[in-house]
Amino acid sequence: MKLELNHLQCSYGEKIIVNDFSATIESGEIFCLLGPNGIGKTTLFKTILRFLPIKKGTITINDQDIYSYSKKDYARLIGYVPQSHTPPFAYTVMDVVVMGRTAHMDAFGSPGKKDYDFVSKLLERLEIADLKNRKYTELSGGERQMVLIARALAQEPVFLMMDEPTSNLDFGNQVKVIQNIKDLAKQGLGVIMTTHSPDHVFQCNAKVVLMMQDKRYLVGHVSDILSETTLTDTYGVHIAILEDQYQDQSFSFCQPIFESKPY
Amino acid sequence: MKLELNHLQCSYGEKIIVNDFSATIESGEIFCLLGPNGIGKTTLFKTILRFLPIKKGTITINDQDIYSYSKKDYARLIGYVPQSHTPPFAYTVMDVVVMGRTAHMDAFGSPGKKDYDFVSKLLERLEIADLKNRKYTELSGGERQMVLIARALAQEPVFLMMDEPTSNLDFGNQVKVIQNIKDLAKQGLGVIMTTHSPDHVFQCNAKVVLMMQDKRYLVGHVSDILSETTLTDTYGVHIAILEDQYQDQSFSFCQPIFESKPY
Amino acid sequence: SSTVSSTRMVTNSEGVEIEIPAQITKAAPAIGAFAQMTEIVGGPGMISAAATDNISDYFKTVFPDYLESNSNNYDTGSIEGVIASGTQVVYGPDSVYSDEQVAQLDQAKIPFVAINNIKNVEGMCESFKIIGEIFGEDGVKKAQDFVDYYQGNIEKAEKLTAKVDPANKVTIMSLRYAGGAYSTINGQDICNEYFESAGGINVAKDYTNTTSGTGLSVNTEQIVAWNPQVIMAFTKSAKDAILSDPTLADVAAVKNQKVYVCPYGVYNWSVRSGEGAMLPLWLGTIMYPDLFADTDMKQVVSDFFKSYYGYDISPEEIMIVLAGSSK
Amino acid sequence: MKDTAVQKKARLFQIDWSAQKNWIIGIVLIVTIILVAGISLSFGEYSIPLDQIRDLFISQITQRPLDAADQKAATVLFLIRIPRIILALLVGAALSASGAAYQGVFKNPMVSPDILGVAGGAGVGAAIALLLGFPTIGVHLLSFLFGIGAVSLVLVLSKLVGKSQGTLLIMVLSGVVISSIFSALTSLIKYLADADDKLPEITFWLMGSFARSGSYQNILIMGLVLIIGGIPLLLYRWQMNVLTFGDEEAQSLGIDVRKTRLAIICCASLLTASSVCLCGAIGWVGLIMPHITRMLVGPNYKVLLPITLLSGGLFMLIVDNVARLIVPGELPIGILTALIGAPLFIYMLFKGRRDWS
Amino acid sequence: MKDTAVQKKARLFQIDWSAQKNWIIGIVLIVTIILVAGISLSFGEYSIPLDQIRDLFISQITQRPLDAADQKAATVLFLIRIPRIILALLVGAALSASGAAYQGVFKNPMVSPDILGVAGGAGVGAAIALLLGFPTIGVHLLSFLFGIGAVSLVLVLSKLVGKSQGTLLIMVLSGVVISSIFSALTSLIKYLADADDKLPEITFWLMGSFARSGSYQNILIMGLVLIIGGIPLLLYRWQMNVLTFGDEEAQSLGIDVRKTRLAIICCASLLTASSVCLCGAIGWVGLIMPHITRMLVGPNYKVLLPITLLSGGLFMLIVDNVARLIVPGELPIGILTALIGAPLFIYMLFKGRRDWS
Ligand SMILES: Nc1ncnc2c1ncn2[C@@H]1O[C@H](COP(=O)(O)OP(=O)(O)OP(=O)(O)O)[C@@H](O)[C@H]1O
Ligand SMILES: Nc1ncnc2c1ncn2[C@@H]1O[C@H](COP(=O)(O)OP(=O)(O)OP(=O)(O)O)[C@@H](O)[C@H]1O
Ligand SMILES: [Mg+2]
Ligand SMILES: [Mg+2]
Repeated sequence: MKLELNHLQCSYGEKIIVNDFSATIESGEIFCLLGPNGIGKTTLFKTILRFLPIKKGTITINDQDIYSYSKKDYARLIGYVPQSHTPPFAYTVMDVVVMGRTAHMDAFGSPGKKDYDFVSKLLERLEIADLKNRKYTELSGGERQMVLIARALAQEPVFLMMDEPTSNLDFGNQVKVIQNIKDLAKQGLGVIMTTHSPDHVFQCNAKVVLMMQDKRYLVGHVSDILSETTLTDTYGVHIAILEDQYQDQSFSFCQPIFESKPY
Repeated sequence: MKLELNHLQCSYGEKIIVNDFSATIESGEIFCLLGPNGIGKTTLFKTILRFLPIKKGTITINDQDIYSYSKKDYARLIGYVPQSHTPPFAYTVMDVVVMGRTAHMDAFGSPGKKDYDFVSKLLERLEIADLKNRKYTELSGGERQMVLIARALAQEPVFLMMDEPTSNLDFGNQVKVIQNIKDLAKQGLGVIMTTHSPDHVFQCNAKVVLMMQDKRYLVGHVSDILSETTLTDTYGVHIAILEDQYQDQSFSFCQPIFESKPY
Repeated sequence: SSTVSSTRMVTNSEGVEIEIPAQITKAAPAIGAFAQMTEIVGGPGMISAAATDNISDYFKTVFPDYLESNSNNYDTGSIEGVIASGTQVVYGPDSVYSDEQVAQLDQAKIPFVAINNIKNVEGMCESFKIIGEIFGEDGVKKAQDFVDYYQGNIEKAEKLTAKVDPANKVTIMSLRYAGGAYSTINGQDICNEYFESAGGINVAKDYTNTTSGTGLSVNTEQIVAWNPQVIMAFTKSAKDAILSDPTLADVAAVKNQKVYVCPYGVYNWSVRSGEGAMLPLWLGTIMYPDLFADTDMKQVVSDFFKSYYGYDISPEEIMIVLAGSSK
Repeated sequence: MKDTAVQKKARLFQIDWSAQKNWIIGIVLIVTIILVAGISLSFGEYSIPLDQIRDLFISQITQRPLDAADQKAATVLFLIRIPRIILALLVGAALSASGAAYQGVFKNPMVSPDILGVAGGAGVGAAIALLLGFPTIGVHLLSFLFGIGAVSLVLVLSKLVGKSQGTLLIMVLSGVVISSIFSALTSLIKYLADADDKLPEITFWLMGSFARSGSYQNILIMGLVLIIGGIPLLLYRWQMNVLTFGDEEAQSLGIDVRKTRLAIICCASLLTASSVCLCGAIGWVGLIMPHITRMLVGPNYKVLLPITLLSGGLFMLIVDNVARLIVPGELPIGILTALIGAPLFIYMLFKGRRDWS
Repeated sequence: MKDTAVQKKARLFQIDWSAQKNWIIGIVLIVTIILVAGISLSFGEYSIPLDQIRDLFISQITQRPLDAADQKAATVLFLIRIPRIILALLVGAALSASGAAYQGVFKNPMVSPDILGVAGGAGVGAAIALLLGFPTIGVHLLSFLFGIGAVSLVLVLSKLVGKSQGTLLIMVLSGVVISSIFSALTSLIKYLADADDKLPEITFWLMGSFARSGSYQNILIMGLVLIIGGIPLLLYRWQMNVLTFGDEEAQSLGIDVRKTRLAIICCASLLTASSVCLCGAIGWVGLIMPHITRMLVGPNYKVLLPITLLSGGLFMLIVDNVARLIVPGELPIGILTALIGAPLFIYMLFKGRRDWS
């Protein structure tokens, strides 16, 4: 499947945040949004998720306008891991993740044994099965993030949208999530994610859009887009891209260059 | 000044989270807490900040028990950047940051011109002066994080505690915050921070405690503590530590090694 | 096997005929005023259930028979209680029961006689007559007796004050007082009829055009503007408050010490109450002492209690009744 | 083949111990309700011993004619007591369920069923009807219409004002405004009412009572309402869980937030409005019973909603028994629910199981 | 030297344009209050033309004796009208300030001053005193004591229950419980009251009015209360800002959260209890005026609190004028505040400046 953004304009009311944005994401692809704080990544996300109305331009999935899908169908197309989250009532982790199955139930359905089994397996795969009966409100920030990712995966979507999925995760969990994302993409899932770490983009070897302060958007493969110049331009600090070898693999990564400025 | 934790035990009620933790942090030092999600970093923070009672052991600043300080005096000793945050009323950024000056006002004081000037300069130094009159509730996640850091600095504390200060920041802002932390430490501020990125610890060239799953705590300088073995142990994924050169500087950094596992 | 008792018909205030047992010995008046009326026209020992909240201690002193006839303290608010008390007939305003409750009474074969109009003298008299009818021939006679006395007092007061020049009629108002707030009554209230029969002019007669006549809040500025010559206070504490209120110091009634407390026997005279029958005479004595020089209120009270309550009231009690409520 | 089925069952039981716990709680509640209702039959101002009750039931079924004393007992039993018991159960269930539903929709355990002005509106309707001296059925009808009208007003207002953002807060605010206006209107009507006659009637009506509306017709109405309003709520109970995570997340999980929320609000309002119009404002049940139930079975509406129907009914029945038995005359039920419910709630708070926080 | 001072001032004005805006709003409010109060002097049932007012003031100052007609006008002007105007201003200011304070402490713009049960408690006290036929001063005193008592009960309860965690939610819950109990008690007292006599008194008293308490003694009391309760609030107004960020952050910024919160709650409760016990429950002002003011000047309590004192007073004065002049008889003030305030609030909602969301 194919998610296409054509000359998209996103805004809060009259305040235009993203202007003339075009990109195509295929299922099986990882698509990273990279850019400074406040540039409009979350806004773009919300527009794709139909939380915010489209100001101008179109978004289509399989050449069909996204607003032509029912809410439920859309939830089977696109799963979502929110950036931040205030916990409501003290549901168990199991209950929270099972909510991801909602789009696969009947209109008035509630989850059955099948759904619980599905989720149990999923939790094991994500290595958080021991959280199963914990109260969601008493989890640490990172634990919550993992639970939300599990919930989105429980949706079995075609595209998965993750707004800074790694931002509260420990290094190990970050690696696991990236690994999972790579695996999921290999299985045909399209992953759209924002991140603040160019390293993750290198690790995913992904398609990337670099959103720059002057409303330029550079879209392409990571190796074409992320260069010392573009990154330094985008973030306003001196960034070097280094390459190194470990065993047989070679890695690219970003290294900020600190200057001891006089105070 | 010196912040000492002696055989500290932290808990939620009867549920012990951190056990027998000892460390010393001097002003002018950067002290990083590194560890997996849910290991108790935030809990330790809250105990030092006197949000949670000490279960066992002691915490002293300059050999005085921390509970012997008044709230206000304590706020002048320790500034705090919270991990997550639900915005209340729609204060302007200026108002929010000026709240950091509270501990420097009289009992019934409210901020004067001096405080506003102080904050204006601070915002300029952090390069977020243009947010000054924006509504705090309408900022992006990263913008909010910067504002909270500014607020803690406005407190002019001796120690600054930051719970994942970079977690929602873009790469540029991360660099700026790390740079700021280094500069502040150079000026004599003691910085205690949690982070999920071992790279930050390398960049700060800091003292570090690695909190491991089996309740072992490794304390020492980054170069002594962070090794491929300890990190891989802590996070349960294969992590390589690489070294590289750029111009005249040499950098250490962590590189996760992905294994394509069969699904 | 059941004994088929004979029945007869009474007409309720809406003109509908209701079938009730021929001989009534257990009756349930559903409001306080009707309990008093029942004792007057039905005689002692008839009340088997009542609106217990509205039965005052002095009522129980004057009518000790009530304590026996409703020894279980059955309340008319509970249909079960009414059934348990063995009541033969219930009467009161329609509003005391929902239609469902009336249906329940109906199923229990306990007739309910609606008596709705008690807002004015005419309605009061009508109510007396209906209650009289419920108690049969004797009751009808007693009721007629009382109504004659009631209307007689009004006529007497009217006659005595008939010659007063309309321009010189005494201005009067009723004032209640609670927690700093004053309230009064306008032309809609039964008491207005008493005022007028005794030759008084109610200054608040046209105050507000609401459907209600009672309990209209009024501020002191308005009272100063009206400037009544006589004030009838609802209670002793209201009188004290009026006299000590600096904002009312310039009002004629206050300046001339013409603030009186409305008498209170089994119940307050100025609201719908059988004792209201004496109020025109009492009002006459306070507004026109000269014209009513022959009227001895102590004697009036004594006679009333003897004839209609069958109670020998002591001189001390008379003083208490005429002094009004102390609350 | 049989063996595997047994094994399967065994596994099911192993896995779902918590589900089993909830079944036990449900069954205990049902049994308690039946017991309490049975005991309630015998007590009252008109005492009917248990064996007479049995005889009366037998005669009722066999259509045997009764003597005068039995006839009276039969009236009390079949026309007063039984309708009243059933009505209390139904109303308790309705209020409690609608409270739980509102709390879910508004993501807030502090919300009571009159947050959107149902009770206020119903109060005004009833007050007007009483002021104008309508018959009982008219009072019920006008009260119901005003109750539903108030909610509609809130929904329209928040729709007009809110456009697309922050609908929930705007809705609560509109509810506060409309409630406040309606309660002022009630005060106004009370002020205009004849203090001798209408005022007490209105005042006591608003305090609530089951004595005034115990009839099979009303039970039929309330039963129908409970079916019409309650079944959609039960069907939507999983969706309620998802709604508590906020509009955006619920939408991304495939829920039509607006439609679902509107449906839930409509059903819950129907339940509240019917209860209030039949029995007056009984404020406490809808706030507290979902709370207490949540402490027992957790926040998952899949279990919470059916259990709260039972617990709400049971609570209401017990309170009404107290009202019937302890006080001569009839103490308004609204007073008692508060006076009984409050200590219960405080005890619960002390027990410290603050799962709902 | 002079030049730099001027420049400095110029710079100050440049920088603090928003501060200047707030000053302008404040001054406009004060001027409006003086104008409205002045106009209010002349109108009423007892008409006093403006020139007579002037003469009366002159005679009052020069101690010149008055003739009978003037004497009456003087009584109306000095003993009835002026005290009433001042009282309305003071009570409006008190309620509005205490509402703003509560909203800050509970981090919630939906909170009204009776969230902790002050109004409920005061109502019970007044109802008891009225039922027992206490003199006015007794009614005020008992009402005040019960109002403060209710809050204390809430604080003690939440202290006992809450231990160290989640104090705020527990406090609100306790407030709901205590409020509910007290309102049930009021109903109970109404139920026990004589329907012909005490019931209307209690009902109308609780609806609120300024007519009954305009005396210089009460003004003195209310003025003192406003000083005792209001000045600490003004002093703490910066702390209120910090408190809205939650307990932990406020503490880390150097605020003694418990002490400050307790002090603010006590002062705000004092203000509410005094207002309610003098003038009855006037529910709407404390909820809405801080809102409206927040829309005007933003959420910063440094400005919000003083301005809301003014706007609350002005609103109350206008409403009381309507009660005195436009409506026949004395319509309870609680009704009018709602009926006037609600459309105002809806208009504000429509204007869509939802800064407080
Ligand atoms: N509700 C809102 N109303 C108006 N403006 C908003 C609103 N929410 C965010 N903004 C503004 O829109 C811009 C884009 O915000 P957005 O959240 O999309 O940034 P982002 O790229 O996700 O940043 P971050 O990396 O910090 O998450 C920012 O300038 C922000 O201040
Ligand atoms: N209020 C609470 N009551 C009980 N347990 C809690 C509470 N808050 C957190 N915990 C538990 O305490 C443990 C430590 O939590 P903490 O927040 O300190 O972890 P952390 O190291 O900061 O994790 P992260 O890196 O995800 O922020 C976790 O297992 C968490 O589930
Ligand atoms: Mg974002
Ligand atoms: Mg943490």
